[in-house]
Amino acid sequence: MKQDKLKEVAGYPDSMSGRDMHYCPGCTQGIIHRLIGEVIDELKIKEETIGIAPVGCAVLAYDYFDIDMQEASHGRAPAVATGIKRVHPDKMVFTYQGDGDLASIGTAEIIHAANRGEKITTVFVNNAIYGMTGGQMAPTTLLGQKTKTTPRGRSSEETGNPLKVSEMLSMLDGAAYIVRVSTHDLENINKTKQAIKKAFKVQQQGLGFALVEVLSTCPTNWGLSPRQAMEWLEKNMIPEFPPRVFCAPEGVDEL
Amino acid sequence: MKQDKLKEVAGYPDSMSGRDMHYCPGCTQGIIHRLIGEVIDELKIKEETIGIAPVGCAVLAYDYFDIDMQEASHGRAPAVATGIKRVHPDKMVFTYQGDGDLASIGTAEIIHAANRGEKITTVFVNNAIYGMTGGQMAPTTLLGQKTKTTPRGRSSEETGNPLKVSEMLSMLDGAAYIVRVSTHDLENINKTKQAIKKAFKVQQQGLGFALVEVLSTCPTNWGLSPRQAMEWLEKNMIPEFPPRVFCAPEGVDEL
Amino acid sequence: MNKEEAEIKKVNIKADKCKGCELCIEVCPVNILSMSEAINELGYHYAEVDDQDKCLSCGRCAVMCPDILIKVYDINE
Amino acid sequence: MNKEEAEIKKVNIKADKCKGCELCIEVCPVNILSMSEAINELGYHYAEVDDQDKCLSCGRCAVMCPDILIKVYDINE
Amino acid sequence: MGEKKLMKGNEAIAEAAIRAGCRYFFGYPITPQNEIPAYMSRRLPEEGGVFLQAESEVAASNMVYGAAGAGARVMTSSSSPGISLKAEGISYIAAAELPCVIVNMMRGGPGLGGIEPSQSDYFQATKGMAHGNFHLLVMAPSSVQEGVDLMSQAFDLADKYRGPVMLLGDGMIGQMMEPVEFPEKIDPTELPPKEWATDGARGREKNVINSLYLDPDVLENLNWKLQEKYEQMQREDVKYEEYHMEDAVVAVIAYGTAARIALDAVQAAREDGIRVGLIRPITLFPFPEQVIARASAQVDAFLTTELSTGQMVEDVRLAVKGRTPVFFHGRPGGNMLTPEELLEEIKKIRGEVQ
Amino acid sequence: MGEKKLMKGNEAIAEAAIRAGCRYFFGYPITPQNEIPAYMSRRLPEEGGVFLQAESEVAASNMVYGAAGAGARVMTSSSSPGISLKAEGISYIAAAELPCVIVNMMRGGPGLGGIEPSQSDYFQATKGMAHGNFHLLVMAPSSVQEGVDLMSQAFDLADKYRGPVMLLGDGMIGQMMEPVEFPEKIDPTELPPKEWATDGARGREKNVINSLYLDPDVLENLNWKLQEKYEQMQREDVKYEEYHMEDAVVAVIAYGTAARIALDAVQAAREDGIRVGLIRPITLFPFPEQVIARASAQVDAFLTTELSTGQMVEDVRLAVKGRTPVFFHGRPGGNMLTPEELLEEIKKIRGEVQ
Amino acid sequence: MKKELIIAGFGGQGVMFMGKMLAHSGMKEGLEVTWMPSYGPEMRGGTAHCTVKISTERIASPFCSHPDTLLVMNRPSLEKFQPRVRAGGSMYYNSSMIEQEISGQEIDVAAVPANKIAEELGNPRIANMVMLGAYIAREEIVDLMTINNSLAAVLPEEKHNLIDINLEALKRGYSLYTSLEKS
Amino acid sequence: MKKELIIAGFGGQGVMFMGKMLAHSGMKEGLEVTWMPSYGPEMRGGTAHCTVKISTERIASPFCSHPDTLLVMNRPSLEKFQPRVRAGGSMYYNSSMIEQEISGQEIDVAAVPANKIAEELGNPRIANMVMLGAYIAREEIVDLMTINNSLAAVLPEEKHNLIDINLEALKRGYSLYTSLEKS
Ligand SMILES: Cc1ncc(C[n+]2csc(CCOP(=O)(O)OP(=O)(O)O)c2C)c(N)n1
Ligand SMILES: Cc1ncc(C[n+]2csc(CCOP(=O)(O)OP(=O)(O)O)c2C)c(N)n1
Ligand code: SF4
Ligand code: SF4
Ligand code: SF4
Ligand code: SF4
Ligand code: SF4
Ligand code: SF4
Ligand SMILES: [Mg+2]
Ligand SMILES: [Mg+2]
Repeated sequence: MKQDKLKEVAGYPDSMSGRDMHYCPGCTQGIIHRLIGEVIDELKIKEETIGIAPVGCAVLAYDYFDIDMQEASHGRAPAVATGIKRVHPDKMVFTYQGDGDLASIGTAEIIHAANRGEKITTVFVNNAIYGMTGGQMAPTTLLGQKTKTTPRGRSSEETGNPLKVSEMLSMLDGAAYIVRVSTHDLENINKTKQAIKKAFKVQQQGLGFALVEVLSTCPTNWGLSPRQAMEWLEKNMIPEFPPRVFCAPEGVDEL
Repeated sequence: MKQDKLKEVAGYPDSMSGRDMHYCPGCTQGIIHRLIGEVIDELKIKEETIGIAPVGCAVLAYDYFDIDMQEASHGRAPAVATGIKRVHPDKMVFTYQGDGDLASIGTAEIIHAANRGEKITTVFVNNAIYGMTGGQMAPTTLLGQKTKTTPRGRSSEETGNPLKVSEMLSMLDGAAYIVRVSTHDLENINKTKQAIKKAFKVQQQGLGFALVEVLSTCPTNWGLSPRQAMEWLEKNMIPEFPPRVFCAPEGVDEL
Repeated sequence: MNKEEAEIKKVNIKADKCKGCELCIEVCPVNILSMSEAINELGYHYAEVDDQDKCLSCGRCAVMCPDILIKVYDINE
Repeated sequence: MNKEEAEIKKVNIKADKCKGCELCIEVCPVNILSMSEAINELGYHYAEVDDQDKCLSCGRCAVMCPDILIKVYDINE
Repeated sequence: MGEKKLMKGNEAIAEAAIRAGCRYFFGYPITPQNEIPAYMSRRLPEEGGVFLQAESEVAASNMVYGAAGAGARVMTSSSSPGISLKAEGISYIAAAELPCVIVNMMRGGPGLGGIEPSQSDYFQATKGMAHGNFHLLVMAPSSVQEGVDLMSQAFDLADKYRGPVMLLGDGMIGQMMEPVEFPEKIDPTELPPKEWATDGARGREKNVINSLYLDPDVLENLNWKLQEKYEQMQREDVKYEEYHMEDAVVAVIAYGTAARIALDAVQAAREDGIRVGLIRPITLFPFPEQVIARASAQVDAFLTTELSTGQMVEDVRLAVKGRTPVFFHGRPGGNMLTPEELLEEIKKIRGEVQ
Repeated sequence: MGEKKLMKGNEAIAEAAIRAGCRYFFGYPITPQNEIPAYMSRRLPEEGGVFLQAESEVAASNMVYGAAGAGARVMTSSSSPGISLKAEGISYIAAAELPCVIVNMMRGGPGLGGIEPSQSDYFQATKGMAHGNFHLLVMAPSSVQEGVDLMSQAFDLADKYRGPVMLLGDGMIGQMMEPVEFPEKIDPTELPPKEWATDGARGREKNVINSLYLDPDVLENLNWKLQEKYEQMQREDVKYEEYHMEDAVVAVIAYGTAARIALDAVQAAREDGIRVGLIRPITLFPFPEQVIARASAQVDAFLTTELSTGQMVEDVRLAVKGRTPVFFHGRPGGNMLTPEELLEEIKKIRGEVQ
Repeated sequence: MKKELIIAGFGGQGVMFMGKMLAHSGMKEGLEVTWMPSYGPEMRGGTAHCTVKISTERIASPFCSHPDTLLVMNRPSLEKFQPRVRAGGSMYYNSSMIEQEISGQEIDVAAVPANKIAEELGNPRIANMVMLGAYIAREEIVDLMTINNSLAAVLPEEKHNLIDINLEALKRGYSLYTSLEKS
Repeated sequence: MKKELIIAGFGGQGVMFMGKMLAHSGMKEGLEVTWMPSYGPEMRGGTAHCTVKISTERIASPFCSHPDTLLVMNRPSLEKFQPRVRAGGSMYYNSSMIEQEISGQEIDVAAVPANKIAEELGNPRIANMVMLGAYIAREEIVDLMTINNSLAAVLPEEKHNLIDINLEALKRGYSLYTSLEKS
């Protein structure tokens, strides 16, 4: 019995490039990438999907997926996606964006893409911090959380409370599917994959804008080990950002 | 009995400048200006209020109020207000913004000012159109409404549905008082004044961000007479944008 | 129209600034406002008070005027 | 450690790419993964399979690895 | 070419874009170019294209980036403050080497300024549009017909150089009506395919549209490659027009709106017997430096005139290299130059250099 | 002046701003200047000031507008793409004549580019920052100590001219550590009051901060007024440094980071017996055109060197007016110039002009 | 031949349209033409004007500080533009809205009761065509027939029902001078 | 005197800190110093390095393509930087992590078992101080005492509890060469 005749139960997605990812040890962004890759494989849309990488730790995402990609300027991925989707309405277009990218500088772009019901899919990685630039406050930073720009911990009085992106977007008519999931354990990782898959299907069926908010770790800038980061996420982020389906089109469960 | 001994039951607010306003005949923006002027008079805050004019038909608002004013770049009035308020936390700061200014180009700024609970007051004039530039679609333009950039009427499929700003902002923790009012008749005008007054009081008491969405007419770009415009507002805008208090701090009614 | 200048005016409208929107006309409970035949410097027919005496000093016209052109006095105070 | 190269590997970990996050270790239901003493080229202790035989081919380790370094095969199919 | 039509510049330019195969427009309203989006919103759907009013200029320029990267003929238009907001996006477009057309109908600045014709965005258009070593190919029409003609070429030039092309006008070009004739319509589906575009990697290697280069060597190469394009533009695509230069001893240099006025002044001066000519740069980048350098051997003085405090005059000076005096006369901020004041300047200069 | 401290340029510059009375900082993270906001977020509250991370660079520059208009000493900092996003706001700040300080720690562009030291935003900083006829006063430190010194003056200059002042550096200045000494702290409450600021019109006429001028005459006057300020800057506030220029026959011209490297090359050339000097512009706007014009009578050639494809070289050429050959050597995009390659250039030029 | 006109009035008086009609007719007669409007917020509630140039030669600047002809529909515009008319030029003013007798120094002045005639025709909005008719009758820049034909081209489709009444107004304005002068 | 060093290793090995310690000590001894880090995303998971210059003269460029000294903590950094060391220069390598014997062409090479000693002291994170101690012992650029004093200035407050162990590591590194060479 030869190794290469065995059935692979877990492996490397076809729609990823095989390049080593630059993420820090234990950063769950790598997991999220793989899930997207698997969904693209399973939906057989590798040759009809165009991805948009953000400015953020995932800036090099264009290197990791083996599909057509555009690298957007910081926060503007939804606008770039809109430009692409309007030119190729029959293609699948997705953005991958961090919480600084989507919820701070790119607030207007995501809200208007959602409100237009732009037929795109957004994977929104909420790690409560600016990873790439070395750990500044994000709109989703928790109260009391210390970051490079909240050295005394985030204070509601000075900077407000963590911004609830999914809650807010789900109010918009154009938002067809808005869901929050997490990556802090296997069960949640599996749910994340299902959510991403649905979000792509919603696009395939032209139902409107779909967004999956994924809670993710940043061991490096949280100053924790990867395992501790998983625990921190569960203990601190889950209560503030409870995973939930905020809105879904009729029959999305059967998709 | 001499004329000047009579009691004035309705007159010209002290905190306005007396300059002729450039608004089109029957445009209710003039009414909104007067209401703000009266509120400033009544609260006796003329010498401690700093206003921010938008880019929009109200761009010249700095000429009409007899108080310190700054003219902001298009959509950024909340950022300008933030800059001022952080320097003068003891002063009253308000922005006056149109629906293009606040709900389109300035989406990020208003959302983040609200989320920070920035202690400012915003008067948001929703006239379902870009007045100043000659009648293009606003985010609040109604479905089917013809504008310069929706010559066939606004279509949900292409541009989404009218954006519900107050509904959206009221979701944010920092938003203390969010209310929608109208100017299409005397009763509603009076309610508008009360709402503006409360919104200033909320700021005075440091309770957080306050916004009054005021439905307003644009006879010129709607292509209607001032009277018809009032009716159109009542008939078409009120159902889409129902006047309501979306959120209010405890005890705001007693303010 | 007023019969003579000395007469007390409860409602004062700046006719030269009036933009003829007609919004004041409509809200007067006693229907004493109307639009002029003539055109002012701005090119508009302007609002006029037909009969000051009938005025209730209710101030509704003033609340409605978008250009803040109307002053209303209460003769009874 | 595997006894010889020819042996069947249900779990394959790219040791040279491993960043030593230890996330795979924790999720293995049969506790057959552990961290190496040695350091790889990247400077990390890497994950190793202690006993391939015990592996259930459940794939949990692979689902957890952020760097997609783990392949799992099912020997029973 | 068909029948002559009397059209507003903005509308004529929009129609010319459609005839050149442009099918996508992303923009945000601003005076004095509002007739362009208005026209596009009417016409593009008729041609199977898409008009979308973006939420802001920032979004608009990034939509253009996306659509251009996806292989479309796409454009946006705005006016001064709106162009400033597009700056970052334009830098990305240039860096990712994406063809597109950007119209700037300038207005008086800085800040909110005014809306009258102005030429005070010359520096921005030709030099410092945004961060990084890049330029746009910039063309400045001075009549509605020329607006149409340049727009017809703009998309081809954008494709030729894989980069952004700017049409630089102001309220004069945008708002005035003149008779125009249009070229035949191009069918955009018959244009050469863009092998590099992101349209789903069907049966081919993936394409990436990007401007991040963490390896300094790669980034340096990109910079020099862009530089080579600009040199090629200088060799192949300089456009200008000369009037009465044959025997001129004074050369007025002006583009766009100022050139229209300057021409009146030149004609008046000729009537007064002064041998003055006009050089009108049509491309501002690449700048017609050689024709000006050549002229500097012929004339006794240059008079650069702009609706600004003096911007293009620097490029004139760079071309002249001190060989001949270069004078400047400008009216910034919305006040119009008049032929009379220019005539006076010409006479003064004639006196000074004689 | 106190004891010497070893500090990162970014932090030293931030501390210098605080000592100069700056109490308000609005900014948005971006490499390689993140130590500035980080430092400010720690230190400003200690001084009774406010640090606020804005939602974007666009918002940040408009917060600065508001705070400056309200009379505060206020600053922001960013790097290339972020500065492009601030462009519109900066144009408003200039038009409304508001004093403030803007730091640009440049990185390689265009687009997202890279994060290594670069000088490719020279055009943007000195000429085409945004729409309209305006400039910033731009200063480029080439050591951490100089960063501190220039920052100390920046707020005063901003007040003097009622306009934006830019400190232009890059990752070298921002990231490196050098020993620094600081000047004494200024108490911002003791600065002369700003009569024009909006702080509530208590017992006085209202103040308006504005940049809209619908009357072209008023807008034109503003434009000329700004122009006068720029001329005053040229008369009063040009800064530069010269090294070994006494007997130089070749002058290298470089600023900031490139000047540090050029100095190594100049010293090496001197060791080889080549009479070469260095002129280092410290203010880039106003540009030290007179010192360069004077030098053009002395030297046989100029070599301008920049971490760009050639931007400041235009200002050098404008100053030299063709009197002396001006050569250029640049490395754009993140690769560092080396003293070795510059030495070679110097030798080549020496050969050519002899 | 070279004519430089300013046409001015209130926003709603159709002065832009007058200018377009004239420019279009000039074009149709093979002449060079430019039409340049005032634009932007100043139009809101204020006065509007446009500049029209018609020439047998290429037209350099489309702007005009000193027109040779002024067609003026209301008093504020008259006050603003009359002083700018070139010596030897002419001014046509809407005498229905500018009541005092106007006389020009060094310019030729014609009073046209444009609104009065328009109201006789039952629509004050066509006073502009009365004025235009009067102007071309008196100065013969373009043919009445060309102007009449331009109506269909310049009026937007949805207003083509107004062609007849506009024709009528043009004729009434035109006959003002053709009859007057021929008498 | 003029020294140009590159100090390189993995992100977590404290190479930036080594450079800062050296620069700070140079400053304290009245010398001109510059410290220039590599920065940005490349640090993520990759190698990190800094350049330190120490001189009796004003320092022009803080960059350095060809150092005279390389302190190198791991193999990838060794591969990257060794070829850049100037002829006649020297290299100190962490022999605990770079196992093969390294020899330099035209450069002087010293093997420092930095991690081994650090582990003996119970904390692999202080291998950097072992290396630094060894370097200053062998080249006498700055005094050990100055280096020791710099610890309190360069370590952030919250890490001052680590001063002692760092001192120990410095000493161990230092004695490596003082004893070695004196033997
Ligand atoms: C216009 C602009 N502003 C700022 C930056 C710097 N920047 C790069 S990534 C980033 C934020 C990263 O945070 P986030 O979006 O949460 O992504 P993460 O790294 O956490 O995945 C910032 C501010 C930039 N590149 N461009
Ligand atoms: C950056 C920028 N973009 C666009 C404009 C043009 N502009 C001026 S006002 C306006 C919108 C006006 O609409 P709204 O905000 O609804 O105000 P309204 O006029 O209806 O009161 C626009 C797009 C501008 N001045 N600056
Ligand atoms: S910095 Fe944080 S988000 Fe970025 S790769 Fe590292 S752990 Fe992940
Ligand atoms: S355009 Fe509309 S909103 Fe603006 S002043 Fe006129 S009526 Fe009012
Ligand atoms: S005050 Fe009242 S009654 Fe008097 S005119 Fe006005 S609306 Fe009529
Ligand atoms: S409401 Fe005011 S503007 Fe309107 S008609 Fe009456 S007085 Fe005139
Ligand atoms: S596949 Fe399952 S049993 Fe096997 S090593 Fe991985 S986690 Fe353990
Ligand atoms: S999860 Fe992956 S990277 Fe982490 S220790 Fe296991 S194999 Fe290594
Ligand atoms: Mg993040
Ligand atoms: Mg509006």
